[in-house]
Amino acid sequence: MSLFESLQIALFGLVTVFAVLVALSIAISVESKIFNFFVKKKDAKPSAEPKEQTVKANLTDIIPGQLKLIDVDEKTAAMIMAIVSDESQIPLSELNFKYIKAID
Amino acid sequence: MSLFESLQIALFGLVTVFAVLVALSIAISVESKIFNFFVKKKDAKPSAEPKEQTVKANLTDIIPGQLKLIDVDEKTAAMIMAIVSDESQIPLSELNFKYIKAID
Amino acid sequence: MSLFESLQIALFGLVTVFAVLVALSIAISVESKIFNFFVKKKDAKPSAEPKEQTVKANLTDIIPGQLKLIDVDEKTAAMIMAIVSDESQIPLSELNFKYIKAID
Amino acid sequence: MTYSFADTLVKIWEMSGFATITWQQLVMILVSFVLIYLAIVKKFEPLLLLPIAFGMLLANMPMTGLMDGPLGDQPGGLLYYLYQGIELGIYPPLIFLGIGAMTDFAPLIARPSSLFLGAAAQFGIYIAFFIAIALGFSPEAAAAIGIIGGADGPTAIWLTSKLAQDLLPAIAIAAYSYMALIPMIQPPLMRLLTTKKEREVKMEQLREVSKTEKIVFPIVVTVLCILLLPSVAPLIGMLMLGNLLKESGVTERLSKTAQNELMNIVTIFLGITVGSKAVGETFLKPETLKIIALGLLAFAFSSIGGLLLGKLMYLLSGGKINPLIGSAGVSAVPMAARVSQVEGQKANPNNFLLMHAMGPNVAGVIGSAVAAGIFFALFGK
Amino acid sequence: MTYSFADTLVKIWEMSGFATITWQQLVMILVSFVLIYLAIVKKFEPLLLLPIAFGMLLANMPMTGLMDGPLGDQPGGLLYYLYQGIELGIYPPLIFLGIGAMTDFAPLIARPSSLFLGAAAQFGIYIAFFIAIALGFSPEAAAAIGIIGGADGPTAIWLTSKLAQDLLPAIAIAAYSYMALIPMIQPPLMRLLTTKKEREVKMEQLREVSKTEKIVFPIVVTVLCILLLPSVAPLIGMLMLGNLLKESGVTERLSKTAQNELMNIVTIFLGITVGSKAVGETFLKPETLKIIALGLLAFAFSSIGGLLLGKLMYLLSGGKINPLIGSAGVSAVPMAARVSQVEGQKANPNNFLLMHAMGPNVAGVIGSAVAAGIFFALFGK
Amino acid sequence: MTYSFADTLVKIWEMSGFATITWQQLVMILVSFVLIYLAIVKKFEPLLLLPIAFGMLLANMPMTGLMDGPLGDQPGGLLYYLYQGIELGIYPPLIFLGIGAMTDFAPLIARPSSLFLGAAAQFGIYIAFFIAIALGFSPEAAAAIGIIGGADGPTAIWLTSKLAQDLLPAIAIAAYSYMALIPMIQPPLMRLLTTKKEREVKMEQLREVSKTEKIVFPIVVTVLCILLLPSVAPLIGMLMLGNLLKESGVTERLSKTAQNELMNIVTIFLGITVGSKAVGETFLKPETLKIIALGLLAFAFSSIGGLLLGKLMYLLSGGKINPLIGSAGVSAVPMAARVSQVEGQKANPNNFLLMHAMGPNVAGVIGSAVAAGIFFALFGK
Ligand code: NA
Ligand code: NA
Ligand code: NA
Repeated sequence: MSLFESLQIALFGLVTVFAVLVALSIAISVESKIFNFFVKKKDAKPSAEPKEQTVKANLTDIIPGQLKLIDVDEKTAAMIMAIVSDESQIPLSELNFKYIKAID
Repeated sequence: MSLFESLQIALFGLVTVFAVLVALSIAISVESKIFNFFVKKKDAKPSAEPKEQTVKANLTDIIPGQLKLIDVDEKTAAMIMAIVSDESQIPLSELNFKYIKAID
Repeated sequence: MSLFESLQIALFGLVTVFAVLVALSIAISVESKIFNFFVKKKDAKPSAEPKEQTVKANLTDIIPGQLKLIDVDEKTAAMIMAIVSDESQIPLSELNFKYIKAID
Repeated sequence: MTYSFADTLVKIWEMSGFATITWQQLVMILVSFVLIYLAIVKKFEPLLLLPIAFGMLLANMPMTGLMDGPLGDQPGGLLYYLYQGIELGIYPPLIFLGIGAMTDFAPLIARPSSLFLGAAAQFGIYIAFFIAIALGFSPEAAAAIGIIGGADGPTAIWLTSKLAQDLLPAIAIAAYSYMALIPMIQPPLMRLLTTKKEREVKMEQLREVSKTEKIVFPIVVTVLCILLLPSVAPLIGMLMLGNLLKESGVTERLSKTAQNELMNIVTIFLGITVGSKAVGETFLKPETLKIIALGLLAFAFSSIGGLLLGKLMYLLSGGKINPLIGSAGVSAVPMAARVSQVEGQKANPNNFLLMHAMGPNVAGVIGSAVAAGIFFALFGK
Repeated sequence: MTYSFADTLVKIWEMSGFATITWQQLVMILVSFVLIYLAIVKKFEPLLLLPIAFGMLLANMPMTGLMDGPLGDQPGGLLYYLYQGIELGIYPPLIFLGIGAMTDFAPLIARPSSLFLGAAAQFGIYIAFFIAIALGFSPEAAAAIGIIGGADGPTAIWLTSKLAQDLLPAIAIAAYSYMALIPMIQPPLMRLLTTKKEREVKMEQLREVSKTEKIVFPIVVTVLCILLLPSVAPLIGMLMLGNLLKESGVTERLSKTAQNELMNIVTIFLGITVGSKAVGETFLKPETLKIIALGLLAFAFSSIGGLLLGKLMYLLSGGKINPLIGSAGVSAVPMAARVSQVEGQKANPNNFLLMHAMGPNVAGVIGSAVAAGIFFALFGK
Repeated sequence: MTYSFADTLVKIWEMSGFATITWQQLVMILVSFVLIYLAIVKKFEPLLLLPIAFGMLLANMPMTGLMDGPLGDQPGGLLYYLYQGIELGIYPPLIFLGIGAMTDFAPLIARPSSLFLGAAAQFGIYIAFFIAIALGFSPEAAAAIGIIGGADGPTAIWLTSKLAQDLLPAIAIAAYSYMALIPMIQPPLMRLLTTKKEREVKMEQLREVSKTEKIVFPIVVTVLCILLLPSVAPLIGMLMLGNLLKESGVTERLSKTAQNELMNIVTIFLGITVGSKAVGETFLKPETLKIIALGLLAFAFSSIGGLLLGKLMYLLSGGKINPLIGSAGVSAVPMAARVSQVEGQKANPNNFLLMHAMGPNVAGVIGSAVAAGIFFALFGK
């Protein structure tokens, strides 16, 4: 393969990657807009599900924060943290708990 | 295949399914009788093992019952329920706890 | 195969097994010596990592010992033991806890 | 060769899906979307229907070669290899191994007459078979269609993969969809065929079943069923091995893996490859609609069969048996048993039929496996 | 063809097991019941013996075709395909991967002379080999029989599948049964061959083993063993890879899966397919009884070999080594080490030999793998 | 034959590794030690590098036959069979299934322009491809080398196994090693190419993404990517199936198994068999060094591509986009995103770029899969 050919292929490849990913980006934008249009019609705050908030939570969790204990003693909290860490196989040092709250 | 043939096969099939399952039902009855005969000879209450009681428990559990806490505070109970639910992968709403008792 | 041949093979096999395992034993001894030589140069107590102590712990654990509870009530301890037993799939009767200590 | 930008672009375009997609593929993609919707939003047996729908989506994207067999020294496509587990009859028995390890046969052991209901509730299989023959299907196809009335996914997939591979996706989708629709299909039939007095019957508490009986049960079933019907060995054998691993109490780690990781892995592979057989040419035929109609019929008549025998047992027992547990004999574990519970409670709020319905329910699994074994003995290669 | 009810009934009957079962199959089914009993009630290595026994049960039900190979375009039976993992030598090394990930070699590293005991306790392999030849077995069969004395299931299955497939179930069953019987086989020999004074010896506490030594160990063993004996690579290689995954501390999720789910899946498949080779024609022969007798002999002489070298080490060490740890060299992890512990404590209630016996115990796994490698090098195809 | 002790000894010796080891094998064994060291001590992507290194060790022990294919009725070696999962293109898509089930695409959905960065950061692929051609590599080999710049292990293994199997170990090792070295490769380039003002930019919080959008996303990506580029189906299809299993919320048990046990099993098999291709004859060539150099170049230029487009987006957005998130577009999830976070925080302690960098980061996975699909469409058999 000549160098010129290989340059062409390289360019072609890069352009195609861009084409596919830009197409994807447009598709996702359109899809999101359609979706949000329908949602707004339905009601005001439908996306306030707990799952959605995790993105936000992740963002602020990075601040080496304080753990708030609400109606829970420290022993119980430690146990919960250990269980979560074990279950999720994430070392405790890498887990951030915002608060632990008792279910009353 | 003619309709008459297919009717015959259908009948034959249904009869055979019945034959096999009735044979099975007889075999199980006989087996249970033999077993219970030997058990009665041995002693009076050998089947009072904890495992056996679960069948009974399941039966009565269906009554949307009250949870009794015996020597356990509610926080601990909630945690136990969460753990059992997580471990067994059954949503909490589908789990029925009869009572939670502390091991003293 | 003649009996004499089979005797020869048997002897040969046993000798070879010994040869390989003795070679292995020498290799491990040498390796340990080399390693310990380097370690002593580094510092005095580098192998005092928690992991290493488990060998020792196992040794003394065999004594049907008493469970010490440090800043932990019995209920919590029972729960921890149940969780560990369940998670590790080892029946409680086969697990030995030396002590359970609260994380303060 | 000299390389040219334009030529490459043309080559890429010609090999892209946009240039080659057929209307059948487009329709199939839309069908896969509907199934994904049903699986996720309507929760139609999502563990299998979602992988099936995704497999269907992948199989109908043009030019992927995912289902191509090996050619010369060039390996085949991913889904071709994963499909071997169905082609060779491996996945359904492994699923049954896991189901066996999850199933508690105690209610059946405590009341062996449950097995009669588990037999009667295969009635729809033979109604559908008869009508399918009348509609011109081959005996093999008719048998595979009939087995939808067994209300048991792995059994239906196993038999269809042996007798009529082309119908595999249609039959699997019908089986799993109707299983999800049991709470809509059965109640009208239950109310139509039973009197309020019958539905109110409170059944006697089941006796306790000893550990030994539970251990001996899978062995007895294995020996008896396979002696009577050798062709049923892969299904009943694995179902009962799974149950033995569970009940023996000494192989818990094997039982846990059989019902969790092994079953999940096989379920993923089974789902996407069953779906991947749903290509437009074979799926978009009038036969598929007929299969879907016949499947509904089969489900309905299986439920009716169970209910009618339930009524008979009500009479013969002097009113001790609640006929509502009969419809649970179709299998569709545990959905059908729950429907019996709900209908029973509607008639009498103190009526708890769940455990009583579990007997016929698990009997129905054995019943449809036996029915599949008979068909395979008659029409198998 | 015209269909007739009567003909179908005859066809079904002729294809049923009742019409065709042989007395050999009946006997084998009874044997499988005995094994199921031993596995569940007597807890004889149930993780393998229960699947083996169930495989034996299935394989001896007539007309199932479970073990048939593919014929033309018709696929083979379920157990035929699952058996490929043994046929191709895949399952035993994968089991060893899991065992490696579960094994702590620290006691062996702390006292490398344990390896001498792990070598001596392969003595019975060669005694059994010699007598098997004398009894007229072929060299391949004699080697496979001898390896029972290695007290290591996967090693025995691996070698037998390579050298003498017909003997596979007999040898596997003997190996696992005698492993379960270690607490009955060894104590009499231990008391016969050692004095009370010897048994009372309290051993020095083992030194601590560093993490680095534990990580380097599997690499050294791999390199040295496989250089010396290339044929041992699949077994020792996978055993040591499993151990490295565990000890490295950086691949915990791989180590966990290797010792749990992967091992459980392979154990189920290995068990049922080993059992499925136990069909009447090959199993119900005088050879099987001979194998069982020779297996017991092999276990006994392996224990004796370990004990005698233990006594020699007692002498040479000036009484620092308790000869009871020698019998643990047969492997049968961790059963044999526990027997050493129990016997030691009987002689002296303050004697805790468990950790000291774990060294020879895990050395025995390496020892029997090496012995299997030698036989394979000599007699392998 | 008459048996002789001496002859046997000679036979054993001749078949031992000591007699037959070549200097290439010795060198490769040393290389495997270095890789084991890097995996364990330096924690270089140990989940794959440790099995790869161990596979390399096993493959270079002489005379083991581990990689031999079947010969007549004699089965092949263990690693030969495990390698079929790569040969047939099965393992990499299954790994992608697990990765899909672990990946949260929400940051990408919230800011679709992340995909531009995920495209730009494939730049190095084409630089390396071009230079590889200039150095005399075949187009197939150059494509496989270029794909190292995709910073995605399974993609690189998949493409290389299709186009240039001989280069598989070198390319896999380079890909995983450089992924581990991202925290050393990228920061100098980041500081070189961006101003402090740019690095200080705090980005707007990402909008919340609804569950429906997350569910629709994998379906849209599947349809669009595979329609545009059918050859990408096994990778993108499985990646998106895994993501759908996760996001649907109704198939949690499948998602868990896909990302844990299934992935771990495949990772072990993939690792050892990739490593086992690294035999001296093919690995110890000047080409390997060239591949390693080109791989570093590819990583660097991919990072540069992402950073440069990041700068452009900074300009076009009026300073709202921090160009540091561009380098995360190489993929190497989540390492590259963490590097962006760290560098951003160095410039401005209140700057939290992690979530913003996750968008380009996961876009990079799609980007390199697309790049691999293009190469396969151009040069695949
Ligand atoms: Na059924
Ligand atoms: Na041994
Ligand atoms: Na990438």
